[in-house]
Amino acid sequence: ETLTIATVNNGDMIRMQKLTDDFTARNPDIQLQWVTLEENVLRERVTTDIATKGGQYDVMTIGNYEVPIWAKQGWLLELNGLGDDYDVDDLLPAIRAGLSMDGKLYAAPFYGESAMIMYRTDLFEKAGLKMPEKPTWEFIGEAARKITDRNAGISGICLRGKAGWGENMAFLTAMDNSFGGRWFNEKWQPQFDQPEWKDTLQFYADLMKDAGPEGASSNGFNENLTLFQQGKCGMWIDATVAASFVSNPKDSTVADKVGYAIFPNKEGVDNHGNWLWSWNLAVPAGSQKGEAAQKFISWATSKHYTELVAEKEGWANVPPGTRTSLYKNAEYEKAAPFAAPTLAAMDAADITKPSVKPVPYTGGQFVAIPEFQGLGTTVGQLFSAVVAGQMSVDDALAQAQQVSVREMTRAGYIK
Amino acid sequence: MATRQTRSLARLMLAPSVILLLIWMIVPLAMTLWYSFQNYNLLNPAMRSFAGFDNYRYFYTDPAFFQAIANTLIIVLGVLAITVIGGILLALLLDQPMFGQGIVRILVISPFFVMPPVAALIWKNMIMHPGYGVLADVARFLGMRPVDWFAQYPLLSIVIIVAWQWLPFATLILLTALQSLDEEQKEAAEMDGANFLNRFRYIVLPHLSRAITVVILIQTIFLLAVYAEILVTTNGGPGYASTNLAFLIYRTALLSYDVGGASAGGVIAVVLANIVALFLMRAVGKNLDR
Amino acid sequence: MARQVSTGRKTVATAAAWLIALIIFFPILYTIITSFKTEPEAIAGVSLIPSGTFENYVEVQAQRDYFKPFLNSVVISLGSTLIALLISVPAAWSMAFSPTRRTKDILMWMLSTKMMPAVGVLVPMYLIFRDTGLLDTRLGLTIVLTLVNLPIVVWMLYTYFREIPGEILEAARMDGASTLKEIVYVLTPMAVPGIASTMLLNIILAWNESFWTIRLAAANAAPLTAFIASFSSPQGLFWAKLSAASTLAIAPILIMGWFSQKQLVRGLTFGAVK
Amino acid sequence: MGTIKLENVTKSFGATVIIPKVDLEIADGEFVVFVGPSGSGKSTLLRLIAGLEDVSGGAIAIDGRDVTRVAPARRGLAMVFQSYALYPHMSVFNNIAFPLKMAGESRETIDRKVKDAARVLNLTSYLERRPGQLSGGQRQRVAIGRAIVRQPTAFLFDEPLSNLDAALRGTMRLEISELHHQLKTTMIYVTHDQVEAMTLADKIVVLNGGNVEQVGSPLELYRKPANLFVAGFIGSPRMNLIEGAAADAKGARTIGVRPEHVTVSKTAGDWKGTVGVAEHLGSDTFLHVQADGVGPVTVRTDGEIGLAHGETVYLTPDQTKLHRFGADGRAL
Amino acid sequence: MGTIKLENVTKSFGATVIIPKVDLEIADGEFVVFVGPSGSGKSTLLRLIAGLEDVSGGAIAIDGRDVTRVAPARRGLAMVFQSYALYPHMSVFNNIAFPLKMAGESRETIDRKVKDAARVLNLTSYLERRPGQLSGGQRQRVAIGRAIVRQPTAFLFDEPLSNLDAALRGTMRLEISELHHQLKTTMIYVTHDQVEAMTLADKIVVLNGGNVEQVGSPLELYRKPANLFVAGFIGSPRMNLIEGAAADAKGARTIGVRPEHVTVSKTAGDWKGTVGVAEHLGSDTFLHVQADGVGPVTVRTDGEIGLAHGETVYLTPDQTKLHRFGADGRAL
Ligand SMILES: Nc1ncnc2c1ncn2[C@@H]1O[C@H](COP(=O)(O)OP(=O)(O)OP(=O)(O)O)[C@@H](O)[C@H]1O
Ligand SMILES: Nc1ncnc2c1ncn2[C@@H]1O[C@H](COP(=O)(O)OP(=O)(O)OP(=O)(O)O)[C@@H](O)[C@H]1O
Ligand SMILES: [Mg+2]
Ligand SMILES: [Mg+2]
Repeated sequence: ETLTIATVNNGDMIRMQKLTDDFTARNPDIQLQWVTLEENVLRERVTTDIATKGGQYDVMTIGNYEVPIWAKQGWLLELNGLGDDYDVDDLLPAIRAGLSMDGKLYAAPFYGESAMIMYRTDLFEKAGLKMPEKPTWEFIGEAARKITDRNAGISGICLRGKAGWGENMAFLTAMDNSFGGRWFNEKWQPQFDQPEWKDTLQFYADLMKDAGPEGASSNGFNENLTLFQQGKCGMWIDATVAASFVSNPKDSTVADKVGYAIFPNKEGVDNHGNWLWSWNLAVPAGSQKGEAAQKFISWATSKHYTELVAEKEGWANVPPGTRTSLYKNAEYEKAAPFAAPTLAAMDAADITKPSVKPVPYTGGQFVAIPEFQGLGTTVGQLFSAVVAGQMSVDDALAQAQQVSVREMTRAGYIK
Repeated sequence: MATRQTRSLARLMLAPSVILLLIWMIVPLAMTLWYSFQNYNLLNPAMRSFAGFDNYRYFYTDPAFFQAIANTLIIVLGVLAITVIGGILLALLLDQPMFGQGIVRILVISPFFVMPPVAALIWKNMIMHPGYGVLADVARFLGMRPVDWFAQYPLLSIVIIVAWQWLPFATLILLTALQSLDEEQKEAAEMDGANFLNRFRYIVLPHLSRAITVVILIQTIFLLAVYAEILVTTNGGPGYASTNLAFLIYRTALLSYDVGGASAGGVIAVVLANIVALFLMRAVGKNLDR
Repeated sequence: MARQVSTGRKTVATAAAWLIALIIFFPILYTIITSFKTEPEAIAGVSLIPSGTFENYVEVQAQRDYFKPFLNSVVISLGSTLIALLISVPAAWSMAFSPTRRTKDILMWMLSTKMMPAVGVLVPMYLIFRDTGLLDTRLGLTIVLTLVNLPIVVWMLYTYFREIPGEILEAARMDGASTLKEIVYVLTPMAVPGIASTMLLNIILAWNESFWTIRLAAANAAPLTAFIASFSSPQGLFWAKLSAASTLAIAPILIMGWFSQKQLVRGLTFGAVK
Repeated sequence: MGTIKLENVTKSFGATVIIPKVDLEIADGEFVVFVGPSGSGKSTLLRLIAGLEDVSGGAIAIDGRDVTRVAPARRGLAMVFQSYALYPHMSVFNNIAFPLKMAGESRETIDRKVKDAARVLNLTSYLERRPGQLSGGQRQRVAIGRAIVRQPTAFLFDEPLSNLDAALRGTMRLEISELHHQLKTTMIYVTHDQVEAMTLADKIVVLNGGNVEQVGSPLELYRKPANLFVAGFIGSPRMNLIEGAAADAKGARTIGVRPEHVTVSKTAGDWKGTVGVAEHLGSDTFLHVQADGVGPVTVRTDGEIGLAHGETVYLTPDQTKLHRFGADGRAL
Repeated sequence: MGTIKLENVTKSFGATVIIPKVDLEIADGEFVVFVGPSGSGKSTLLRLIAGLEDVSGGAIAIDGRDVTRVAPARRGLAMVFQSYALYPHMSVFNNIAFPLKMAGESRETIDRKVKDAARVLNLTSYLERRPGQLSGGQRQRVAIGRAIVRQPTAFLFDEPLSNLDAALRGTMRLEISELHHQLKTTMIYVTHDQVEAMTLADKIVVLNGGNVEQVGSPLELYRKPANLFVAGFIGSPRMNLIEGAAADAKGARTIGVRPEHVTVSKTAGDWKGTVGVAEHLGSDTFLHVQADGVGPVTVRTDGEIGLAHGETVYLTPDQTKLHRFGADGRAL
């Protein structure tokens, strides 16, 4: 039996591919075949395939954005054959909640992340700043401007600017949450005409202008990672997985000078963005190979796999953010200085209640409706144009409001 | 070549290509037409219903629609202008006697062999990247601020990348045409007292007109469909600054999974492409018969 | 022009041509150079001398097997080219040697089928492929590429055949050859240069086709276009690895192109001669 | 056997009538030459006989068998094209062998027949070459070789020598004549070269605008042209055609006299005239004389003649070789 | 004025010497024809004069001015190419107007001059057509038109008629001759057609392997060929060249006699022989006779001769027109 597995091309997944001998040794009758694709292409491919029931993949790597949507369509197989020793209850509750519907698990998390601030302790020290335990945006803005040293090529803060629902919109949505805003009100009316979004975007645009790096409008996670590793950013607010990269002395020039803090919030708003993301393995509903597929998923997301990675590649490289047990592991804590802040960030995230205001949707840095990919990207384009200096904040918001209304009306949310 | 028998045989031999292409054209086109009148979102199959002209209205009223059409034209015309003019100049240069002509030619045609996504990746990451790109380094070396190409000049950047890919093609066709120019004709013009510029204007350029037509025709076909370069580099932005029609459809089809809308877009694009084709044939097609 | 070209002029032409050629080739050259750098080196500013590491290639190969997609690319582009030739040789014969008033229109219509935006018909095509079991098969991709490139192939062959004097085919007819034999024994061998260059161009176009090949194939039939799609934006430093992957993806066709440059040039005349 | 008969053959391309109606009979072993001005339908007629074009009306019979609807390959004819139409990618051997191969002959037969043909045509040492490596004359021989191996009922030649230079044409002309003597196969030969037509033909067919103007042996045509067209067409330099008083005197609308049948004298003669251009070929001189009341007359004289431009001369046509034509252009 | 003088002109392509050394003087208004076998350097010489090739050595002077290093356009010559080299995308008018336009003439001047030229060449009604829509003869006239509008010091023609059919060649030949009479401009004309060379030239230059074999008027060359090469090259049919006893008898290595200078008799004569092929042209008959002890001899006789294949005849060469050549091939 051959399983065709669609995966994203990030480091953890690649590592898993290299370790599959362990799995095939245990399951000699199962062969694995990999389709590794860049995130956007992967999403596009698996979505087309599952929606048309193309049946090309037995195991799909999907985000916690897709899981509830697909599960609702009945496209995913319930994962009930993961084995007795799988220990579902060990999964982080926030993560697990995002992958379950009516108490049934439809995907198993391979790794998970939230977002937090990474900052340069040395620069902060130099500038005489001290990172508070719960920094506010006001503080972040001040600190960023203070640290910025254009002559030395140091930007006070690096933030995502590249257009895309999973790029700048992930960050901006989380930021808006922490500003007390939301995407939609209870009647699915878009909220870009509300002051929260205006504050968010204005603050963001000004900050990027004053303290952001060159070409910020095309920077995504990866570009910022590179900048930070090169020592060119004073702060960086992004996914928690980044911590393992910036603290890795092999690639990072600032590995020993990184401090971590929780996602900022606006003064008076008790919300830290609610960023929560996980890459998960799932099985299409019609699969003939459901049993073997679950065997594989069970292996790949098990504690055993974690130990396997730890043994072969060291504890710092194990996939983070899925199991409580990992954060209780002393060895991990020792190898990964970012373990505690990561766990704190994950615990703080609640995707069922992203905003302080009531919302009709779930999802932290995204809105878990099918239309969000398209809509988020379109809005992302507009906001990216603001960063690029091609559009004013007000225009961007007005247009964002307009396209959102249009899109939501077409999709039938707004009656 | 003109007996009844050969004629009917000829029809028979033409049939497979025509039939295959007909199927290739009509089946998807028919399906596209059909879908274009359906409310059909891949992610929401339950909501499928008849939509009338909603999809068309929706696509047509997309805030990016008119800009996309304008961008499509800018890309096509911009790339054509660069490749045709650049191609002529380059062909003239390569036609001169020189050392290492073979290698030069190989170097010049190489971009044609690069697959579009790779070309876009190379330009985006190696050349135009505002931080690590070669152009940024050069700018810094010259004491200037690096240009953030994809943010500041998104459409121009796309045009440059696409033109880079097609310049070799144009150069090659024009070079071949140039070499087919009758030597005696050039000599006659020389005897008639024409200097280099006049020879180019009155002899070479008219001779190239047919080849230029071919370049324009073939490239237009491919240029109307440019999308991979956009997807890899600007993703259509910032704003809609680099969204062309093909990319708009792409966005509708593979980001919103709006099959109905994308189909309507496809139908609109087919219609527009055929208008362009008709226009092209009117404008330059007669050059082909000469 | 048998007059002596002054060495001065030749030198100027040489310098100008080399300069421009190097500028045009630079992105490719720089990619190749970068592929031999270490990652930190790759972003450390322009330098044309790499440290000569092969690490990136090893890494790329470890991440994703190169040879299977390479083989797929070869099979698909060659296969589609051959099928397209088989279909279009008779068609071009009939258009070139037995033209009617509609021949030109048919030709233009064929070319216009290429103007359809592929993404607009992706879902229909996906459904057709799913139902015919062609998803993720080399056969499926071969068929698609054949159809995608057929118009260009027909057109190129047509312009080629038109340059062959009809008298020779008539001679074959007088010599007792049937139409099939006429095409097989006389026309095809005579058009070998044209057919060869048509083949080359088509192989290049097929090799580089990156919409259908990525979307209709997954694991088994995925060619190099899909290979590169798994490197385009990973996490961490990737310039050098991306360069290595890019180099691997374009190297075969680039080398083929270099070696067959002369042939290709002939083919690109598109009847522009005469 | 190789008789060919055209009955009421007509040919139109679309609405344009190219051949209004032709009847023609060609006997076995005859060497027939089609001549006529460019566009007169010579090639078309040949191609109709070959079957490369469909007739629009009428019938064609070869050896008594109606072949009007028979494919070219089945008519048993062989054709030598103006451009030779050799297969450039095949060796000389394979070029000659091609018709035999198509006929499905055995290897040995092919080998023997090709070698025989090559011997006859002096091509033995070139059998391995490609046509591109041959001279014009050799190419023409290969084309003939390809025709003779099959032992066709008849040969069709469409201006086979027109691509050659003057010297080679002379030689090849003799060779074709030689071949006809050897094979005694019917041959139809299209040319617009006077010398070829006169020296090769048993019978010349003069075409004009798709119509047959006259059929006859070369000397018949030279001596008794049936009409003005033939008179003007056959013979070089052209026959002098004179209208007006001089013609009326002979009871004809037009009289014709060939340049070689006029004698020049400085002292006396029938027509008085002034010498114009004189073309000295060494062996002959073509004298263009403006004769009073008659018009321009071309005279062919011997090589050595001492007449200057503008001199007055007297011309006397040979009365026995005078041609008279009526108002309808037909010979009287 | 239009004198052209070549002094010690040599030309090599790389290591191959094409023209070892040529000296030549052409007087104003002269019509000079270059003849010679293919590859003998006729075109090369013409192109050297035109300036389209650099000389490897020596000097070229036009009207006494040294032009060896002068660009083609500045030499004041006009050239008519073998392929005419008309500009296919321009109308006839524009083709003819092109040199004037390049010279920066005013609109009116151009218009007038082109119309004048068109009138002279009978092209008036074709001025709007493209070259592709013209017949061969018309094209040639356009090429000439393009040359004459500029009133050049001299015309250069490189085989201008070789693309035309025989009839048209005759006409065009006369037209060129006419033109020369009218314009009286120096003309250099390359051809390998006997008749053209003989009828057009004031002076013929015979080239062979890049060497000038003889220079002289057509009749000089016909009557007194300087050597075997010229003897064999000038005259048609070729001069009979006889070696052996018959030559020895005249004290020469080779003797030559032209076909038109041999008389045939059935009864008596110098050489006995057997009749081979007889080519009847109507006006003449070319008799191929195998003469005993002498070899094949071609004889040209009058139209009406009644000799059959295989018959015995006697040939008598005209002793006054016998040519004698020594062992080095030079005339004695
Ligand atoms: N396929 C065709 N369609 C229309 N007209 C044609 C076609 N082929 C020939 N013709 C016309 O038929 C006439 C006779 O042509 P044909 O080739 O038989 O002349 P020809 O006597 O062989 O002339 P030439 O000496 O120039 O070869 C010409 O006027 C020509 O234009
Ligand atoms: N560019 C060149 N390079 C080398 N050899 C050349 C070149 N051009 C001409 N030749 C050689 O010079 C010789 C003379 O050529 P040229 O064209 O002058 O002959 P020609 O007398 O005009 O012959 P034809 O009657 O065939 O036109 C030939 O042997 C030819 O091969
Ligand atoms: Mg003809
Ligand atoms: Mg020449």
